[in-house]
Amino acid sequence: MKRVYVNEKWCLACHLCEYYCAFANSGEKSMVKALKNLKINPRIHIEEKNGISFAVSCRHCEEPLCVKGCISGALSQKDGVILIDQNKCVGCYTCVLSCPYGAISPTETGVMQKCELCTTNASGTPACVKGCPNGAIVFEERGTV
Amino acid sequence: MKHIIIGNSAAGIGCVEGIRRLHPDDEIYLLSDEKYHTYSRPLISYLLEGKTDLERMKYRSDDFYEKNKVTFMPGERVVKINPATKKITTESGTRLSYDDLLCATGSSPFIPTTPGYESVQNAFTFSSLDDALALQEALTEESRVLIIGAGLIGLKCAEGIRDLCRKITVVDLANRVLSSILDEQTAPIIQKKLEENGIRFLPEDCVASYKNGEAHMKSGKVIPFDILVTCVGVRPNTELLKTAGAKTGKGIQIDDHSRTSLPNIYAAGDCTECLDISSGQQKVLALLPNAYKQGETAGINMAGGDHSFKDSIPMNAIGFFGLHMITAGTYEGSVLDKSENGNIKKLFYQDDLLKGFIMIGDVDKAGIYTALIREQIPLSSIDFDLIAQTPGLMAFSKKYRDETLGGVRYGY
Amino acid sequence: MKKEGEIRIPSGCAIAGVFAKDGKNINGGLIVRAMTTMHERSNGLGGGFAGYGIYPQYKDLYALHVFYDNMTARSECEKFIDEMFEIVNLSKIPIRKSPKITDEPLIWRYFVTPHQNKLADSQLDEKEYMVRCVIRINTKYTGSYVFSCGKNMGVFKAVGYPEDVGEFYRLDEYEGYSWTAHGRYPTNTPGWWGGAHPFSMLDYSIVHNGEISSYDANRRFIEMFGYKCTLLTDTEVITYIIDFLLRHEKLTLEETAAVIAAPFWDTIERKTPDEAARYKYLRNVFSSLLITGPFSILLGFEGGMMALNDRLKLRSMVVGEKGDMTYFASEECAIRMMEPNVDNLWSPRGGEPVIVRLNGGVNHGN
Amino acid sequence: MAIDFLYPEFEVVRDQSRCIACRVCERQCANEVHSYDEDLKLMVSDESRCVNCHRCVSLCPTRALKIIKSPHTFRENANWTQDAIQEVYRQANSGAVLLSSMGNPKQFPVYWDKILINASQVTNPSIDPLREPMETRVFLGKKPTNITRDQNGKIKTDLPPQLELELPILFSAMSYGSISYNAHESLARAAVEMGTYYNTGEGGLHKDFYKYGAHTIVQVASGRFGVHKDYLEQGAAIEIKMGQGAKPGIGGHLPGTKITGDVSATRMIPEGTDAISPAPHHDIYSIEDLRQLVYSLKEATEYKKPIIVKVAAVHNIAAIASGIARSGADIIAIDGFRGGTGAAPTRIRDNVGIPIELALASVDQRLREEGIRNEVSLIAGGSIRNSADVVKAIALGADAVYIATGALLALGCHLCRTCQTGKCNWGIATQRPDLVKRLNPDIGCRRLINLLTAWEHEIKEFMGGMGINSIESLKGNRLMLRGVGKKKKELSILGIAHAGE
Repeated sequence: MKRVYVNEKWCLACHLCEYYCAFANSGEKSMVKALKNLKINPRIHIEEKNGISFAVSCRHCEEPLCVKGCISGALSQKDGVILIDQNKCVGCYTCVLSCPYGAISPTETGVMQKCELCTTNASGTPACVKGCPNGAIVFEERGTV
Repeated sequence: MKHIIIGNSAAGIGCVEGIRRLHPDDEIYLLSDEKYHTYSRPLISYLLEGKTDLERMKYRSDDFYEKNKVTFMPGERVVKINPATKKITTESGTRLSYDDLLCATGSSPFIPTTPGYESVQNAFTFSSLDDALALQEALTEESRVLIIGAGLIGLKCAEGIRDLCRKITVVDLANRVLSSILDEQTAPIIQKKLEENGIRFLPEDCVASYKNGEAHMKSGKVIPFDILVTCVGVRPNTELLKTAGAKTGKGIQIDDHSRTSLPNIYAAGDCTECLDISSGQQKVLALLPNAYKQGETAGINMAGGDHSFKDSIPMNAIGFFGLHMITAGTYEGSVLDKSENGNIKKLFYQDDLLKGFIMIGDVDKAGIYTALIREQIPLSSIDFDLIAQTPGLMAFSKKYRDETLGGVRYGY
Repeated sequence: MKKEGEIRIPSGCAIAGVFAKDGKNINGGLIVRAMTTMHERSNGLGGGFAGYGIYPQYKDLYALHVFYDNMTARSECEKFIDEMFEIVNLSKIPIRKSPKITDEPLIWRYFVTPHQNKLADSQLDEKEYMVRCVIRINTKYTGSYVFSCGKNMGVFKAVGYPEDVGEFYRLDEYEGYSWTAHGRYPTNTPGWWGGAHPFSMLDYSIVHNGEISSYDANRRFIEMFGYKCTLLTDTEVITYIIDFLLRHEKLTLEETAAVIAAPFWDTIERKTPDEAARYKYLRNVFSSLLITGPFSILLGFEGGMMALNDRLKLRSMVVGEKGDMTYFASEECAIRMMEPNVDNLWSPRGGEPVIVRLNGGVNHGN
Repeated sequence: MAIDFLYPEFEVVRDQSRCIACRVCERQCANEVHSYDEDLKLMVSDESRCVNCHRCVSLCPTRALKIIKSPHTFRENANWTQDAIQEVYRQANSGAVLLSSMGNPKQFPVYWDKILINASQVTNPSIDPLREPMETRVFLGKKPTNITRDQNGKIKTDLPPQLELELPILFSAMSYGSISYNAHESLARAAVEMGTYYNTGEGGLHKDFYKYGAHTIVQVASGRFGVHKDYLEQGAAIEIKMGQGAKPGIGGHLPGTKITGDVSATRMIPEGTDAISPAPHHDIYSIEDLRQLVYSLKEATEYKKPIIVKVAAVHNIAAIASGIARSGADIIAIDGFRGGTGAAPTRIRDNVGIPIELALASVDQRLREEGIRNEVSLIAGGSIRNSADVVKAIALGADAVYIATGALLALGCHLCRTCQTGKCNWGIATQRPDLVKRLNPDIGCRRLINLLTAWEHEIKEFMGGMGINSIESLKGNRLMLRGVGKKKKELSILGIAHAGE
């Protein structure tokens, strides 16, 4: 399946992926309306230090520890994409405990959010990929992880 | 092939999904002594708290059995397994044969023998949906609730019913709450949080006897109550297999393929004991993620695959009144305390490995520490100072990041 | 209006040819009749013919056909001819007056051979000497224009419809083994006799239907080699290119065709490595002589004839055979007029030359 | 600080109602124009640092930014223009030669824009490039004058060394050092992909790029930086750089700050030293000397590689080209006065040299008149901006064209013309690692390929329209061109008629 891959060689730490992610998942049509005067809470995060930077978001593991560990059944794997049903999530943080990449984080309401490859919003191609100016985040089919 | 699964919780469901990964058409019979569609046991406190409901707490969707072609037999308690004939018998007299069998019978609450307990009017345990519903039924706004045991179940129960009753007292033999997962330094933080929310904690005490709606404590204190919930612990349900001849310790003994000592019989979940790689000891790790993975492993192997699950560790994510904590592993070796700004972070390491951690408050990306324990990553191979400060992939080698984030395959 | 040489003049046209491989004589009247069927392809602004084997009695002499605007031009030019050549015979070319052909210039014919001492002094070979002399007349002698200069062949052309031009020049009185003909449909000329076709150089004569788009690329290249394109017509530049490739570079007819109507690169790449290398070499070395745009040409030369279409075949051309006779024309009707019962009739593919020679079989190209 | 009389040239206009303070502008501006004011909770800017490179504008996700020319003005003066005044101030401040980058921006005539291209109507069919083959392959180098045949009469197909191009466009010289590693990689990979060539410039060839050698033209310039036997042998052709359109008659100067790490190793000079290319080659003081260098290089590479001599278009270019054609060179590259540069003295750039259109036309004509046009191929460069310019250049007589500014634009250059500062926000004209990485060669290469592919399509459309299906029939085909609005003299130099004639 197509996955989001990150090539840190080309990451500029511009953080645009985070903003495009937050926007895509806001449900708003205007980025200004969606994000102005907000501290954004995106599903992708840049780690940066000493000139190295890269974006981290859900890897959509084939053996997803988060899904297997989810106590409520809110996390599931559909066609390889790991989805979260926020209606079922009770915010127990077992997924945070399980994810080896730190790719799941809480929303403001306490339930969890994670990258769903923009399959549940209007973006189409993942917004972080579309928004990356330097091809550091790509959406490709490369076999298994 | 015909598979029989006893148990309808995480391990049983994991087994169904494990089988279906390999064989879409094998026959599967799933028997449960409960009458419910599969639901999440840990969610019963959330149910009482109102954070979920009967519909949402279903562990899998309504069409789960149908979609997975599972013959679901609710309310069928299995009373006998005959490994020689590969047959089981249920309480209702139904007999079924199997090619492979999973025993995921779970655990049962342990109730200490205490004088006068039988006379208590409203005595409950708290591990099944029926328990929760019964407790809910009994609670009134005026109820004074006494919870025996300040472990995970007792405290979650306390949190769950906090707004449904007048007064909650939690008693524990230990000198602190959550004594199995928190140390003396960190437990008071949770205790404080509970007390802020009106839950009284009585440490180092136990009930000597129940009389007339009062608990007479060993310390001499007398606690009047309307409702009693006993949460001192659970015992693996091993009887069925033990009788059938399987090796058992505290729990049913299984290997990393979830195999028991009996041919074609697997076991998974709270009824088993397995190796905790963080401590190197056999333990009953009654944790949902563990149960699922053991069940799934059993399922794959029952379907003819070869799958092992060999990195079990104790781990817990739990929160009370918005204060979250995540713990994992064992608390051995040297301690690195990175607590700051009211957030607790204690890392325990030994022999170049992270052995365990306790985080309270900011638990962001805790899974990265879990991975260090689970995957036994040598700390010398990463920037431990950095990762201790901030969990992240930055502390790993570029090669690791290229593989995990970049999808780069080295060595091919 | 500007005449040929002052401005580039594109034109559409009709062409036809007939060739007897056994060398038997064909009466000029035949090719004239062929052209009548393609009347609509001309507009009366030019017609002409080339006949080979028509001067057997002077076959070793160069036959110069010259237009003069007036007597002054003639006397000036004749002085030069006299100076450079030994004139064996001179006369007016016989014509038949006709109301359809008007404003004719003085039309003279000279059978000549170079003065041997002049030729030796020039250090040129005889043909080059001829070419230089003819170009000199055509560029330096105002009012004089040599329109035919080969041996045992002659070009006859005028402003008018080709059938009228044939009548005018009394072609029914000539016999030859090879004839080509041209009817012109220029779109931008007042009609000048010199601008009519065929265009010839030594024994090469060209009739051409088309309008080449590579014109200036070809012209500016060929002019580096001593040619001077005075008429600014396609036919002129094609003639020079063929002269250059055949005479100067000593290419074969097939190789010449592979230059001017070169195969496409992907066609070349499909050939055997040896062949591909040669085709690639020719395209590469003579890249500026590739002719693009529509053309169908008939090249007449001593002892043979070659028909060639541009590589996309953007102009019609049909070939027919009957016994030792080969017929070429823009349209089949012209062939049927010459030989109603042809045996083979086909339309050669773009860029594939059809070559016929005396006593040789018809060459269908590659 | 003393008054410097200089006022910001641009204004950063930020629509605060759109700005979401994502701070991408701040992170991406190497000139440090943008910053976040924690107290005001607003993004603010220091426009005095702005060079108008549009990096921030391009990345701003809410399109909250634009850069406008400051309306701040001097009293209107057609003679003492704002530029003229400010240049005086600048020099009065610094006492130094003014430096600029990229090509001459002044208002000189652009002849390309006064030349129109022909198309077929009625008498001659246009050709549809989607249906018929349309060939753009070009060979650069000498063409033999005499055909030779073997004993069987077959033509011998040995040729002097040539370059074979799938389309008549090459990337012209830009040195590693003046532009970044990633820019070079983008150019090299695009050249390979498109069947053409890129050019090392005078900075040598990074070892990583030896693998693209078959599509590389290696340059030998007056500084001889990075020139050694392996280098010469790597290239498909060798270019002797005698001059550059942006700065005819003067040398080059790459400041020591850009001579870092690999750049220094590739140039074979110590880190941090200025790389100074002398104005002349000190072994070429005459055309005979050039001939010697041409043959030295041929000897060194066993006559296997064509030699290009690159000259700036100057007044007597036709005679110069004739001399070069007779020097043994296989290809002449002529660089017009609009050609770009990584750094040049402003006065030189803006006042020296002649337009490529005129230079090309006169050189082509001169070589034909001398009958030696086949001895050399001509590459025209110095502001070929689009496919129409390419078609016009070839119809005027070029065999191929060089593009560089256009290629840089494709890579993201916004022509802010401050390459000399080394702080290129687009990762092109810089050696700062954090800036260099902004140009991902995967993207750069793809954009270059896109550009050339698009031009190729357009060139084919032009050719088809003219009824030409192979590029060789376009070369020198000046009948396909007409001038508009130009004087007789100009048209006569261009060798084209006026429209309507």
